[in-house]
Amino acid sequence: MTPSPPKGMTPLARREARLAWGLLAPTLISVAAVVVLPLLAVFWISFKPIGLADLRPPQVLIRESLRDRDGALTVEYRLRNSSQDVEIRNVVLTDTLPEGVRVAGALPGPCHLNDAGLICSFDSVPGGFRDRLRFAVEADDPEHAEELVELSEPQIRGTAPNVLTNLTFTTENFRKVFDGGQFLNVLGVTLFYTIFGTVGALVVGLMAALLLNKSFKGQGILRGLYLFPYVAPIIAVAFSWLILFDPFSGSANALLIQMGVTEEAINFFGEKPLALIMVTVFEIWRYFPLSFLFILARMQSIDSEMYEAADMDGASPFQKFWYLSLPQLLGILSVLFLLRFIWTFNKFDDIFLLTGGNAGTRTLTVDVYEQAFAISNIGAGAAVAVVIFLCLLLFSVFFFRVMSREEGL
Amino acid sequence: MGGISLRGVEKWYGDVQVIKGIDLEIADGELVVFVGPSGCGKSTLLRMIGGLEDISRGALEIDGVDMTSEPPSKRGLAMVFQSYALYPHMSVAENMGFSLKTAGVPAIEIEKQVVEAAEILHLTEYLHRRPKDLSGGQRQRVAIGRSIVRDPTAFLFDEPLSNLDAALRVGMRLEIARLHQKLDATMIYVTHDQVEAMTLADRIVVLDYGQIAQVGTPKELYEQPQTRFVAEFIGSPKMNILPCSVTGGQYHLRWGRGGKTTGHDGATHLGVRPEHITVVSSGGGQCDGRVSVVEYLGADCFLYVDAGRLGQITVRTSGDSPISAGAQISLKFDAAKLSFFGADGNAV
Amino acid sequence: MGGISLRGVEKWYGDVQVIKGIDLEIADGELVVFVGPSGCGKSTLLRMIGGLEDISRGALEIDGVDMTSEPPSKRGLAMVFQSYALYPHMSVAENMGFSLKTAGVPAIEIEKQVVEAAEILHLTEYLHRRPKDLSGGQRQRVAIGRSIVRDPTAFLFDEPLSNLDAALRVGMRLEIARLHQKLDATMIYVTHDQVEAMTLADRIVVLDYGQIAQVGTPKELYEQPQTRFVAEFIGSPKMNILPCSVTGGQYHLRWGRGGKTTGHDGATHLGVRPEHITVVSSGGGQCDGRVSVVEYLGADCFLYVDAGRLGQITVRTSGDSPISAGAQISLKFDAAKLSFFGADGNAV
Amino acid sequence: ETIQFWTTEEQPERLEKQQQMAADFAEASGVEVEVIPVTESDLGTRTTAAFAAGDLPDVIYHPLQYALPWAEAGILDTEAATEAVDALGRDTFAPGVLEMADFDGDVASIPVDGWTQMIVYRKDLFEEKGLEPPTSYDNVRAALEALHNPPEMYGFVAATKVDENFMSQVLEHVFLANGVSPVGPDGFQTLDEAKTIEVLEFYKSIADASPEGDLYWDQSRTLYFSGDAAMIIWSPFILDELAGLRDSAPPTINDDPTSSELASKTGIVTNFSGPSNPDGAAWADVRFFGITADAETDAAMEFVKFSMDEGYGQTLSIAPEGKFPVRKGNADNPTAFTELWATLPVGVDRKAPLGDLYAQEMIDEIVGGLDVAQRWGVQEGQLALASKMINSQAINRIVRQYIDGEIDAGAAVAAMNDELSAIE
Amino acid sequence: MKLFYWGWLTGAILGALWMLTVATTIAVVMSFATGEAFRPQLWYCTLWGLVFGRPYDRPRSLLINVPLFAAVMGYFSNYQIGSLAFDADIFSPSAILSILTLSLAFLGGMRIIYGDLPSGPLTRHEFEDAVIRFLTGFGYIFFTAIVAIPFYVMVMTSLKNQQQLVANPLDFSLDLSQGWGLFRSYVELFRDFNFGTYLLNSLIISVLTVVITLAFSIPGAYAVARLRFKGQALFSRSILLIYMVPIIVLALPIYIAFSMTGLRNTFVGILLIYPVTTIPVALYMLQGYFRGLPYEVEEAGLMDGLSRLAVIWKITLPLALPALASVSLYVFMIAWNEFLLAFMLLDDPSKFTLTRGISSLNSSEIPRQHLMAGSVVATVPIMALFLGLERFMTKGLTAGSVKG
Ligand SMILES: Nc1ncnc2c1ncn2[C@@H]1O[C@H](COP(=O)(O)OP(=O)(O)OP(=O)(O)O)[C@@H](O)[C@H]1O
Ligand SMILES: Nc1ncnc2c1ncn2[C@@H]1O[C@H](COP(=O)(O)OP(=O)(O)OP(=O)(O)O)[C@@H](O)[C@H]1O
Ligand SMILES: [Mg+2]
Ligand SMILES: [Mg+2]
Repeated sequence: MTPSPPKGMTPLARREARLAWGLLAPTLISVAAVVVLPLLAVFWISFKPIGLADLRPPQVLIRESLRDRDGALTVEYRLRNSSQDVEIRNVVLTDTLPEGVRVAGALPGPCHLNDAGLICSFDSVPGGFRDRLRFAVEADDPEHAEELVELSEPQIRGTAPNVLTNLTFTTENFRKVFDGGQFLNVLGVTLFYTIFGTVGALVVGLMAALLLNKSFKGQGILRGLYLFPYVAPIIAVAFSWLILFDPFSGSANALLIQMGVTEEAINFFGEKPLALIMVTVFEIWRYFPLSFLFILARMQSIDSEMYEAADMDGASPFQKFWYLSLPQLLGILSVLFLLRFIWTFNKFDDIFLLTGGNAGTRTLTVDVYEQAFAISNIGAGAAVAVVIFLCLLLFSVFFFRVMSREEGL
Repeated sequence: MGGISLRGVEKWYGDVQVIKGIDLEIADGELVVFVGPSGCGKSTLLRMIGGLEDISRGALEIDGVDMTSEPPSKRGLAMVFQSYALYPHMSVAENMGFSLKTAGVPAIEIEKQVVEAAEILHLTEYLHRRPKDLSGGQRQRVAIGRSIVRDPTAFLFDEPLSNLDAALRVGMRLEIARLHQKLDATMIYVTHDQVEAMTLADRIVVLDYGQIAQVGTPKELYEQPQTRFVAEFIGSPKMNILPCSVTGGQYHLRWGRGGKTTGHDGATHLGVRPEHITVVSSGGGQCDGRVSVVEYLGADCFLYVDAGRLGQITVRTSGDSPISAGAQISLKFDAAKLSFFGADGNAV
Repeated sequence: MGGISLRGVEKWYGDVQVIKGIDLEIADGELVVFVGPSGCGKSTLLRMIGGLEDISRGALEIDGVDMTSEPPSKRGLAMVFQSYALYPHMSVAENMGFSLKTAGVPAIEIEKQVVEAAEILHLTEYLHRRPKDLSGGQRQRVAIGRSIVRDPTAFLFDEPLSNLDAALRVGMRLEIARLHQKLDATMIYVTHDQVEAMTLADRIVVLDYGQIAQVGTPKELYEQPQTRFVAEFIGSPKMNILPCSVTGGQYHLRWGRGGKTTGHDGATHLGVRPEHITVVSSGGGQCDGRVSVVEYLGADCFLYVDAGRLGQITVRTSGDSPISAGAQISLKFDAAKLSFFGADGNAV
Repeated sequence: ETIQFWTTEEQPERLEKQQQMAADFAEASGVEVEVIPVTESDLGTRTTAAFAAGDLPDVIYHPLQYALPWAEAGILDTEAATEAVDALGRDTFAPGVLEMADFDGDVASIPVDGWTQMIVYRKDLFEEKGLEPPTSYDNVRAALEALHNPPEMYGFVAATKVDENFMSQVLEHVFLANGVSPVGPDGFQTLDEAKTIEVLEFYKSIADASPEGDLYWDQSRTLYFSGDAAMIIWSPFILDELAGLRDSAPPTINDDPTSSELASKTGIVTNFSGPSNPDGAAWADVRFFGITADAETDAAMEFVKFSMDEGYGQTLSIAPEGKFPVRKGNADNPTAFTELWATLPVGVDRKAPLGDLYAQEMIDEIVGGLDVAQRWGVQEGQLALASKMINSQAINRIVRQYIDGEIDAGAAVAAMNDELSAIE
Repeated sequence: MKLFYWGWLTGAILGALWMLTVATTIAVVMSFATGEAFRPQLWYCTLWGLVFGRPYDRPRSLLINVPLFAAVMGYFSNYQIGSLAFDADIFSPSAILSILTLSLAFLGGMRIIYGDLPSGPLTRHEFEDAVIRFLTGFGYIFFTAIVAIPFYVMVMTSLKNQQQLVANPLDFSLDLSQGWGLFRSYVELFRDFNFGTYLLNSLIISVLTVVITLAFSIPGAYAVARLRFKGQALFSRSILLIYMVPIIVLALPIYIAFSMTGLRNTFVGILLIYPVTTIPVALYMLQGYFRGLPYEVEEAGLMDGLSRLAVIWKITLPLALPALASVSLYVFMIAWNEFLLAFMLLDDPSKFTLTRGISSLNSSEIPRQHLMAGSVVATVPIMALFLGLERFMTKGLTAGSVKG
C-alpha cells in the first residue's frame, strides 16, 4: 500500500488561513467596491440607451404660492413634469394646511381634503405636463398667511421608469461605436500610439540606461534629472509642451525658423499626421525614465564577473553589448514592453491634455470621454469602455504568459 | 611557452597599498597556488596578472614579453572565476566557443574545438543545456572547458571550488590535478583553503597582507614553516604554539617542562603539530593538562587539552583512543618535529 | 524536563511526502544530531518539532504533553537559525531579552538574565551593538544567547555553523560542545556535515529521503554502519565500497583476491575505510593498482589508487609516505575492520 | 439664505465684479449669493451632472445654445423665468432676444446681454487695393485674391478646430449668410444641396487662405494682431485688446503693445451675405440667466431681477465691449441702460470707453447687428433642435473633412443631412 | 567596416559629428539664454569638424589650443562660414562667449573621445571605444537637453509676461531689475486664484491617501506574501490585473455613482477613490518587500513567543520601514499628480487640488505665465521630495513597477 496524503487541513494551517482572509478582507472589499462594481456597471450601462441627463428619473416638480388677488386669497400649486416625454404614474400630492387657514371655495378636480390636509391624486402625468391647481382660502391673519402656507412644503410622489435600473437593453451603443469609419480610425490611432509609444520609450530608455550604467561623480544627479519627466505632474509637463510647441509663440518653432529648418511655423499639435507623432513623442519622452530605471536596475544586477570573463575572452565593447547585455535584458524588456503596452493603451490624460483627441489623435480612451461627456451619451461611452476592457483582457493573457517566464520583476 | 614573472608588482587603491611589491617567477607548466587568509590580496594579484586590474607599479612578463599595460584580450590567458561567470543565456557549447567566436574563428573550427574540450571534461552530453540546468560541479567544468578551448598560455583559477559542497570539492580537486597532469600547462590557482593548496600545488605562495610570507612546495611549508603565520596557517588542526625559551641545546616551556633540541637559540615560541604529541601518563611529558573536549572522528580523535596557563593544546590520537573528557593527562612532544620561532615571528 | 518524542510523524507537501513516518525518542539532556545529505528533510523535521511547519500526520510530545497542534509560542522551545535571524533593528541586549519581554518579565529581571547569558557567551562588551556591527561568529553567539535566556525545554539548531568559515566553525563547534556540557539541556542539532555530527553528538540520527537510516552513537555509526548509505556518508575520505562475494568464511573480491572473514554470507559488497588499508609490495595484498594522484596533507597522505575495473580506491597513509603518483602498488585490507553489505544495501 | 450662482465669466477681475454685485444684492435682500466660476466648455456636462445629482445651483449664467435644451430636459424652471421677465417688463427687452428664448409662450431663461459676430478686416489694405468691404462671399473672395500672400499675409484665418465652439459659430454665420439652415418649422430640414455647396466652397476658399492646422480664436487673433492676416471673424470682445488695452494679448504689429494703431486701421462688418441670400444675416450670441429646477425660486428670481435692474450696470461692465444690453431701459426711462452702457469703460490694463477708441458709425454697426441678428431655429421655433445639432459638432467635422479633401462637396452635404437627420 | 579602422578617418568623421553636436547645442543654449539669433551651419560644421578632427596630439594643452582654435573659428564666423552663425557683432560678449565655449567643448570633447586612438590602423576595440565615447558624449547632451528644456521653458515662462514672450518666444533672459516683480504671476496665483487653498487641499488629500493606502495594504500585502492559504498564488497575480484596468473605464461609472449619491465635489469622494487606485500598487510593492525580508527573523519572533499579528507589528513593520517610506512617497506622488479624477469629480474651486486648479487656468482669458507658474507650483514640491529622498523614490518607482 502506498501511503496517501492526509485529507483536510491541520489546525495550525486552518488558523493561518483564517488570519490571512481576515487581513485581506478590508482590501478585498474596498477594491471590489471601487473596481469590480464599476466594471460590472460599465458592462450594464453599455447596453443601456442612456445619456447623462437620464440619470435623474423624471419627477413632478411642484411650487406652492399664496396670492392675494384683490383681497381674495388663492393658493396655487404649479406642477410640472420634469421630462418632456416620459410619463409619470400614480402621482400623489399631499400638503397640510396650517392652523388658521381654511379652504374657502371648491377644490380642483383631483383633490380632496382629509384630516391631515390636502391630497390630490393623478393617475398619470404625461411628458411635458404642466398644470396649476388653484383654490381660494381664507385666513385669520391674512398678513402672515403667505409665510404660514409656504412654510409647509407640499410633498409629491410618483413612479417613473428609471432607465438606469430597468430591464430595457439595447445594442444600439455598440452599433454606434462600430458603425462608420470612425471606429477603425480610432483603433488605428490607438495602435499607432501604443506601439510606437511603447517601443520608443523602451529604446530611448535603453539608451539612457547604457549611458548611466557606469559609476562616476554626478551619476546620481543625472539619474534624478532623467526621471523628472515621469515624476512631474502630467498637467504641468503637458502644458509646458503645448507652450513650447505653440505654432505662433512657441520657442520650438522660433528656434526651428531661426535655424532655417523650416520656413513657416509648424502646428505641431494641430496638424493631422504630425499631431499623432507629437503625442507619441510626448509619450516616449514622459515614460522613457521608467524603462530606463528598470533596465538600469537589471543591468546593475548582471554579474560583473560575466563581463570580466568576456574581457578575458576578448570580446569588443559592441560584441559585449550585442552578445551579452542585450540577451540578458530581453526578459525585462519583454515584460516592460507588455506592461507599458497595456498602460499606454490605457493612457488618457496625456492626449486629453495635449490635443483633446483632435487632429487625428483620438484614441479609444479619449473616445470614452468624448462619447460620455462631450456628447453626453453615457451608454456609448460605456460601450467603448467595454471594447477597451476586452482588448485588455486579451493582452493580459499574453502578459501572464511572459510574466510567468520572467517571474519576480 | 608559459612562464610568468612578476617584478616588484604593487597595487594601490588610492592611498591604500593592497599588494606590497611581489617578485615571483612561475615556470612553464607549473601549478602554483596562492593561498592566504581572506583579504590578503590573492584575488587582486591574480586579476592583475589577468589584466582585469591595472598594475600600479612594477612589471609583468608573460613568456618573456612585457605585458604590464596590455588589455586582457592580448595576454592570452584564461581565467576561471569563483562564481563560474558563465553566460547564462548561452548553451554550454556557445559558452565554450564564445572566445573563438569573438576572434572570428569559423563555426566549424569552433565546433571541433568545443567537442574536443567537452570530451576531456566529460561534458559531451550537456553541450546543449543552459548553465542553469547544470549542477554546480558541471558548471565549474564548463567554466574550465571555456578556458581550455582558448588554448591559453596559462590558466588562472580564482577559488574555483569554493561554491561547491564538501564532497564535490574533493572530486573536482582531483579532476583539476589530473587536468594539470594531462595538459601540462602553467596554472595559477587561488584559494584560501590550505587543504586545497597542499593537495594541488607544485609550489605554494603564502600571502600575508599583500606580501609573500613564504614560497615553497607543500612539504617544505608543512615541515619547515619560515614564520609563525605560515606555521599556523598550514595544517589542520592548527599547530600548537607555546611560549618557551631555548638555552644551550635545551628548550624550556614556560609553565611547563622542557627537552633537548639543537640550535635555535633566541627562540621565544615553539610550535608542535597535534600529531607530534603523544599522551603519556601524568607527569611524563613536557606538560600536563585536563582533557576538556574529545572529538571523535572515526579514524582519528582530537583531544582538546586544557593545559592551565599554557592555554589549549590540541592533540591528535587514533580513533580507538580510550581517553575521555575530564581525564588528567601529560603530553610528550616529539623533539625532532618541533619548530622554533623568534620574537619577530620568523623561524630560528 | 526536556524529553521529546515523535510518533509516526509525516509531512506532506500536497502529494509529495517529505517526511515518511519518523519514530524517535529523545531523552532529557541528550544532544541529538540530525544528519543527512541536502534535501533529505532534516530542516523540515526540526521545524515540525519547533512548530514552524504543521505536522501532517502523527504526534509530537514534549515533556510528555501532546503538542502536535500547538503554535510555536506554546511549545517552549528555542531555535537557532542558520542565518542567525537576529532582529536587525534591536541591540544585542534587546535581541537576547526579546522573548522575556514578550512574556511580560519585568525589565530588571530581563537585564539580569541577559547579562548572565552574555557572560557565558563572552558577549558582555557587545551588548549595545547592533547585529550588523558584529562578526559572523559573534552573531551566531548572540543567536545562541537569545535561546539560552529563555531557559527553554530544548534547543533546536538548524545548521548553525554553515555560514562561518572553516577555522571559526571548528571553534564554535567546541563552544557548543562545552555549552551542552554546562547547561545539560536537550539539544537537537541539524547539519549536513558529518564531521560536525560525529564530533558533537551523543546520538546521531542519519536521515535518508525522509526516513531514518540509522540511529546510534558516533562510534556505532562509524564502526558498524547498518547500511551502505550510512557507511559512505560517515567518514572522510569516504569508505571504499568494492564488489565481492562471501562463501564459507572466505570473501572474494571481484577482479581481485580475497581473504578470511566470519559469517557475512550473501554479502555482495565489502566496505573498507581508507585507514584500514596498508600498502604492500606488488601482489601482496587483496588487489593491485597504480597511484594516480597523491594528496599530501602534512600529517597524512591520501593515495588515489586506480585499481583497474575495481575503480578508484582511496588509501590513507602517513604524511611521510614515500609513494608518489604513478607507482604500482598492492593494497592489503585489515580483515577485522571490514563491513559487508547485501544486495539491498543493508549490512549482513 | 444662500443661493448659488454659476457663471462662465471666471477671470478674477470679472469674478470680482460679479461678487461685488452679489454683495450689493445681499445687502439689499438679505440673501447671500455664492458666485462659482465654471469653465464655459465644461458648463454643459457639469450642469447635466449636477442635475442628475439633484444639486443644481440656483442661477446659471449660460449661452443661448443651452437655453432650450435645458428647458426641455427639465433643468430650467421656465415658469420662474417667465415670471421674472414679466416682472421686469417684457417691453423693456429687445424683442428678437426674447423670441430666441421662447419656450411654448414661456421664456426659457432670462436674456442678459449679447453680442454680434464681426468680420474684422484691415480697412487700410482694402482701401489701398480699392477693395469693397467684406460684406459678401464675393467681396471676401476678391479680397483673398488681392491680399493672400503667405507667410507675410494670410487672406483669412478660418476656424478649423472642430471641437471648438468657435468653429460652430463661424460656420453658422457663414451658413446663415447664404440662407441655409438645417432646421425648418417641423424640425430637421434637409440642407439645400446647391446652396450648401456654395457655402462649402466659400468656406474652403477661406480655409485655403489660412495657415495649416487646427485653428480657432486664438490663432485668428494672434495672426491678426501681428499684422499677418487680412480678415478674421471674431466677437466684439476683441475690441479692447485690439486697441492695446490689454497686456496679455497685445497687438504686435508694431513695437508698442499699447498702441491703437491697429484699431485705427481696422474695419468691421456684422451683416454678411452669400449669393443665394442677398440680404445677408448677422450672427448673435445672447447670454441668459437660467433659474434651475432645484432653485430656491423666489430668492433666485429676486437675484435675477436685481442683476437686470439696479445691478445691470455692473453686469454689463464686466466686459462692455462684448456685452450689449438686451434690456434697453426700465419703466422710467426706456433707454436708460443703452445710455449707461455707452459710458462704461472697456479694457483690462488700461481703460477707456469704446467711444474714445472707435468711430461712432462703427459702434453703431456693431450694436445694430443685435437687432437683425439671427440664429438657426429662432424663427422656426426649433432653437432647441438646432442647438443639439450644433453641440454634436457634426457639421464642424464634416466641413473639416471636406476642407481636408477627404470627401467632395456633394458627399459632404449628404453626410451632413445624414448625421443631422439622426438628431432628434 | 574595415575601411573605417583608420585613426585619421575615424577621427575626422567623429570630429564632424561632434562639431555638429556641439554647435547645435551652443546655438540652442545661447538662443534660449539671450534671445539672439544663433544658428549652427550644417555644412561648415561638417567641413571644420573633418578638418580639425584628427587624433589629438596629447602633449599640447588645451590652454594654448582653445584660444588658438577660438581665434580661427571667430575669423570664420565673421565671414559667416564658421560652424556657428550669429547676427550679433563678433566682438559682442555673447559672440565671444559662444565661440570660446564652442572651442573648449569641441577640443575638450575630442580629446576625451580620442582617448588613446592612434592615427594609423585601428583594432576593432580601439575603433569601438572611440565611437562609444562619442555616443556617450552625444547621449549626455541629448538627454539633458530633452529633459531640461521643457522645464526651463516652464520656469522661465512663469517669470516673464506674455507680451514679451509673444514678441520674441526665444528670449528667456530675465529682467532682474524687477526684483520681486519677477514673481508677479506667483503672487497673483496665490492672491487672486486661490492657489494657497489648492496647495493645502492637494497636501491634505495626498497625505490622507497615503495613510489610508498603507492602512489597507500592509495587512493585505503581508497576508499575500507570507501566509499560506488557498488562492494565495491567484491573489498575487490578480493584484497586477487590477493594475491594468484603465482609470477612464472606472471613472465613468464612478462619475455616475458619485453624481447620483452626491459624492462628487467632496473630499470624501476623492478620498474614497484615490486610495483604491493606489492600493493595488502599494499591495504589489509591499508584498514584494515583505517577500524579500528574511522569513527566519519572523520565525525567530514566533519561537520567541509572539503571535502572528505581534510579529507583523513588532518585527516586520520596523524592518520594512524603508520600504514603507518608498511606498508612501510613491503613493504620495501618484495622489499629488493625479489629474483625471480630480478634473472629473471636482467642480467647486474651494475644493480644487493643484492639478485641477491648474487645468482651470488653461483659458484664453488667463495669461499663460500664470499657467506655467501654476505648473511650477505643482512640480516643485514633488521634485523637492524626489531629490531629497531620491533613494527611496527610485526604489519606490522600481518596485512600483510600471504604473503610469
Ligand atoms: N576597489 C577596491 N578599493 C579598495 N580596496 C580594495 C578594492 N578591492 C579590493 N580591495 C582590498 O584589497 C584587499 C585584497 O582584496 P582581495 O579581493 O584580493 O582579497 P582576497 O585575498 O582575494 O580575499 P578573499 O579570500 O576574501 O577573496 C582587501 O583588503 C580589500 O579590502
Ligand atoms: N514548501 C515546500 N513545498 C514542497 N516541497 C518542499 C517544501 N519545502 C521543502 N520541500 C522539500 O522537502 C525536502 C526536504 O527539505 P529540507 O529543507 O527539510 O531539507 P534539508 O535536509 O534541510 O536540506 P538542506 O541540507 O539543504 O537544508 C526537500 O526535497 C524539499 O524540496
Ligand atoms: Mg578573492
Ligand atoms: Mg535545511
